[in-house]
Amino acid sequence: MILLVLLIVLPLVAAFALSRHRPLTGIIAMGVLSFLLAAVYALQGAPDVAVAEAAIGAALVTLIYVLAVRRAGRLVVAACDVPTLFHREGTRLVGLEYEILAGFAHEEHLELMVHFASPEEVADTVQSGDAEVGAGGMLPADQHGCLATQAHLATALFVIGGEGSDSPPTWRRDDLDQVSEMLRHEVRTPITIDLARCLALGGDAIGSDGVQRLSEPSAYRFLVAEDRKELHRKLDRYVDQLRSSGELDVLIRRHVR
Amino acid sequence: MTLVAAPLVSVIGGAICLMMGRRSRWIAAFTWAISTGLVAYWIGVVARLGPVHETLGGWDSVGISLVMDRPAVAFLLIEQLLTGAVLAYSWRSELRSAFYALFLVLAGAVTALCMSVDMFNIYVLLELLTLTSFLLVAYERRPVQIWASLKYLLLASLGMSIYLFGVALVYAHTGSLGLQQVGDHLASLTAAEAGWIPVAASLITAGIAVKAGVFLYSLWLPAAHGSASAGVSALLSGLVIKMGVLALLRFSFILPIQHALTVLGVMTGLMGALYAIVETDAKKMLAFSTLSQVGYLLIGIGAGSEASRVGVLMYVVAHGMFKGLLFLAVGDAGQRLGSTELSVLRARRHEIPAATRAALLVGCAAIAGFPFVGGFWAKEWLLQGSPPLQQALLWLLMFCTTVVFSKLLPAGLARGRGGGVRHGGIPYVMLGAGMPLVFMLSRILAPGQATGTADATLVQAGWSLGVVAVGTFVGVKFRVLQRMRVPRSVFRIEESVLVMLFGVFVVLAVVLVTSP
Amino acid sequence: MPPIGVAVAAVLFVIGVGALVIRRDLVFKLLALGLINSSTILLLISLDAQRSTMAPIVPPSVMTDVADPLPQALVLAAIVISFAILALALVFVMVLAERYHTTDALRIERAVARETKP
Amino acid sequence: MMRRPRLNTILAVALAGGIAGLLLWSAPEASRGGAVATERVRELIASTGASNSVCSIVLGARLLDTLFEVLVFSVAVLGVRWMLERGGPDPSAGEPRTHSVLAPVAEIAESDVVRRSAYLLFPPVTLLGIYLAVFGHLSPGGGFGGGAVAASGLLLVAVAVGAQTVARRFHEQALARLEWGVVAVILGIALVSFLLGAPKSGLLPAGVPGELTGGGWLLVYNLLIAIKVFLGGWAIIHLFIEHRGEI
Repeated sequence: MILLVLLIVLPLVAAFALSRHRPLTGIIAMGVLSFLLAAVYALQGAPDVAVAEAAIGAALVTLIYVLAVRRAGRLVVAACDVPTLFHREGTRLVGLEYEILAGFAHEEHLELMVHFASPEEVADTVQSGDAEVGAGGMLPADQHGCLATQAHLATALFVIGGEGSDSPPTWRRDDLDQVSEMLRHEVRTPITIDLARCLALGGDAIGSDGVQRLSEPSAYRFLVAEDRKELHRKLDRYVDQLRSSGELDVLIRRHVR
Repeated sequence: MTLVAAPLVSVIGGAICLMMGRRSRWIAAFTWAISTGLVAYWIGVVARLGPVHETLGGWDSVGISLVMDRPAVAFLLIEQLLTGAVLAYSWRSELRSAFYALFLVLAGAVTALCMSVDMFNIYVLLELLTLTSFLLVAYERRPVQIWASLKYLLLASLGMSIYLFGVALVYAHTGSLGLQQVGDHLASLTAAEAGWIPVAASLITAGIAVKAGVFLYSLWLPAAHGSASAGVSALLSGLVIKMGVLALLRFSFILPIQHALTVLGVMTGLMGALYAIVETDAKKMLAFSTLSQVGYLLIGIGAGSEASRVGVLMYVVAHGMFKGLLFLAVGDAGQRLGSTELSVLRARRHEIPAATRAALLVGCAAIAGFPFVGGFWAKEWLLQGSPPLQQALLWLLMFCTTVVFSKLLPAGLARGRGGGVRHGGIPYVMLGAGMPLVFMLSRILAPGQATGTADATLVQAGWSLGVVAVGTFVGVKFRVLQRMRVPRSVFRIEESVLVMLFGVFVVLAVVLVTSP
Repeated sequence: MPPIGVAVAAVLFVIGVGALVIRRDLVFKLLALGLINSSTILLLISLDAQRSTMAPIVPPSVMTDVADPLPQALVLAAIVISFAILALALVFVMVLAERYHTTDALRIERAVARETKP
Repeated sequence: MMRRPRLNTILAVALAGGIAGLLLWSAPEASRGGAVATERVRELIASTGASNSVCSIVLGARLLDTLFEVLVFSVAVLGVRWMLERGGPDPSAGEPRTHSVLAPVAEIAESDVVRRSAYLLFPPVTLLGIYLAVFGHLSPGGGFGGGAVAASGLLLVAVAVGAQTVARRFHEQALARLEWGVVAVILGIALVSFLLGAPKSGLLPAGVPGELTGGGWLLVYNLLIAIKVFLGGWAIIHLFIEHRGEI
């Protein structure tokens, strides 16, 4: 009777385990499944197999899965390399957003792990859960499928290049090198770009007459995956705290002229 | 003397390599020498006294049986040759002890697999082979290799699960795991009791086909073989793949899968050749050509006659030699030129060392079936033992192979010395000099038989020459063939899994249609 | 009618294969593979479950109808092998994840393709 | 993430379902192996003297399978070690894209309760592992299970005192060598007993079934395998902890 119930429960547990969104939930559910299987083996006259399944299949396998996927103790940040905001200098990391996140990680006792990516990838990685926070000049326009924190720095958008062209401006979010390369070759399409990147490109790359400021204001934010509401709340609160204590202004003054 | 001595010596050597942690290549060479001695001894015994059977430890009902018969002899022969050549090839390259340990474990597993006639033992050994080759593929730890390895592992593991389903069915119905006992039991079944056999046969065949380099099932293969280092590719293509073929051969004696194997053989032969023709990288091309060559073997097994089986065994030996030779030579050339792209190999052929160019030429000639070189003798037996339809298919495959290798051939045609090779050409000599041995092999594999008159051999030589000439002409003249568009998405994991599962039904359908 | 354990094993296999194809996350692919392996184990153990569920470990004096020990011995090997494969596959996934910052099979596939064909 | 069913999904379920259906259709009502099971068990116990007939098969009749199974496990440990060793894989694969900024958090468990209970649990778990291995030929268990349980026990210590502390006691290099040494010994013993044509109980005679000495050499095999699995299992766990997986 117990055997029958166990056998019927098995597929349900399996389906549950393999349809989870977060790996950890799935792993633990599979561990439970292994224990149930061990019980089934024991009841079907195979205690040897039951012991092996419990010791190896349930304990050891679950353990190494958990060790492999554990995120505890770290904050994984996917960032786009933008000078003044989030920038790599040799082996050091600098920038306003970096300092904010490093402070946040310190406060939460987390180790900060950063990997750099293109702006498209940042939003993508955050959305898929491969990184927890997206940074590096993220604008509201980047926010597909992610939560955004409140703004920490106001910015403006500019249209550069493409004089005399009627085509609508494209929203360039490539590497800065590529943008400056495009500008140097006088590509006919105008480019919309944010302040930090515009400054980073430098005057000679753009040519002062080609810059046209758009009227709508914008602001930089951090991206957080939609299912990490808790993290989103904490990060938001941290930025809020920084602002109210005036530390944010100090930081901004230090990094942005 | 027990049959397990040879495999156990190899794996013990592997364990000692890692226990000592240094002088690994000497331990490997020493172990290789001992196991070669043991294998030579057993080959001598089989040649004089016929097959040897042994049930380990005297356990009759549940124990494991080993057998040293003609297939085992052929596979052991190529195993020792190829491992020796790869050892010589990598002698100077300062590899770590883990490499030699894996190499020896692989050799031991292959040796045991050659003799194993127990369904579950075959499973364990195939898994060990998967795992070792999985690590060897990723030896340099480049992300490409790791990804190829991982895909390989996922599909191979799924394949082995399917195989185990088949084994479970067979065990449930017959109560034994030894191929001999299962075969005896199956022969005694009435038609009404035998309804499950096609199902078990298709599960087992499809499961093993994943390891055997059959096109539908082994879509992981080109990525893995193409990205591994040259010595490892040679071992994988020449040896590891063949173990799957051997298992299929052994199962074909007891399960009604001959026609299914013929169908699979045609499929893998043609599709492998097609992908090889459009491939632009020499190593990947060789890997696809391995898929295509497995076609010969499966068609030969499917033909089911004594002569064709002899041909299959000879072809296994010959293919191990020339494919090993080609992989090593392309590896050397690639090392010199920094790329294994065919266009680079052709354009800068003068820089390839002369010995390597010679090896490339011999390898191309042998794989194409050029008269009196390498594969020619094996193909003679294969053709002789096959019905007309299969003969036509074999000729077609031979033509395709020639077209494929007409792309590589120009790389071997150049003057000048082009520098020396790191290993002094020893592995080339081992594999190249082994090729005339293929001719001698029929004395052991089929004592007292011959393929017919010298005239017949000459006629076949004429035909082969013709096919090679036409094939090379077509390959060189119709470059448009190389620009054909072929679907690539089948190499993703998801599609590979689907295609593999579909393969089970393909085999099942063929078995059901052709069973009386 | 085969034992119910066999039916459950078959269902587990279907779930496993389904997940293996549907899920793009490599961790879930490995979990699915583990499930497929478990299903083969369950199948082997259950083949004979209707006859006897008495463990084949008996004091010499008592000898009743016991379960078949051979599949159990085989399954022990299968469990260890599946653990070994899983550990190695997981390490490979870890290495790939460190390199590409994702465990999504499709993205890794694309990233690898980009790297090989510049 | 669940998506709308696509062609792939439908095909996968249909194909797998087809295989499952075939399996069910062709599976027999009763296994033929079962019909001779009792007789087999009697024969097994009589010839090895071990009252656990599964153990008799694993370490007696199908020893060759087990030897290669030990090798499978060892090769896997070797692979894990190889891939995760310091310096990380693939040093030449371009510049590292990941920056670890703060000092790593060394311990696994920070809670005192967890730590103390791990400490308390360690002795019984390890004892259980040893018991399973030693009495593997008399009762359920065996070398593989025992070794795995003992390795999990050591993990508990790692939780309690920190993985680094435990790892310092076990020198990684020495551990690997010892592990392969044990493998070589197991294989060597097997080779010798095959060469000598030893009795079915291995190098020692079969004792009285039910006693510790019953089963002859199986006890030794079980212990050696347990040591091997313990070392290997710990190596895997330790490497995974040290590597701080980032999936």
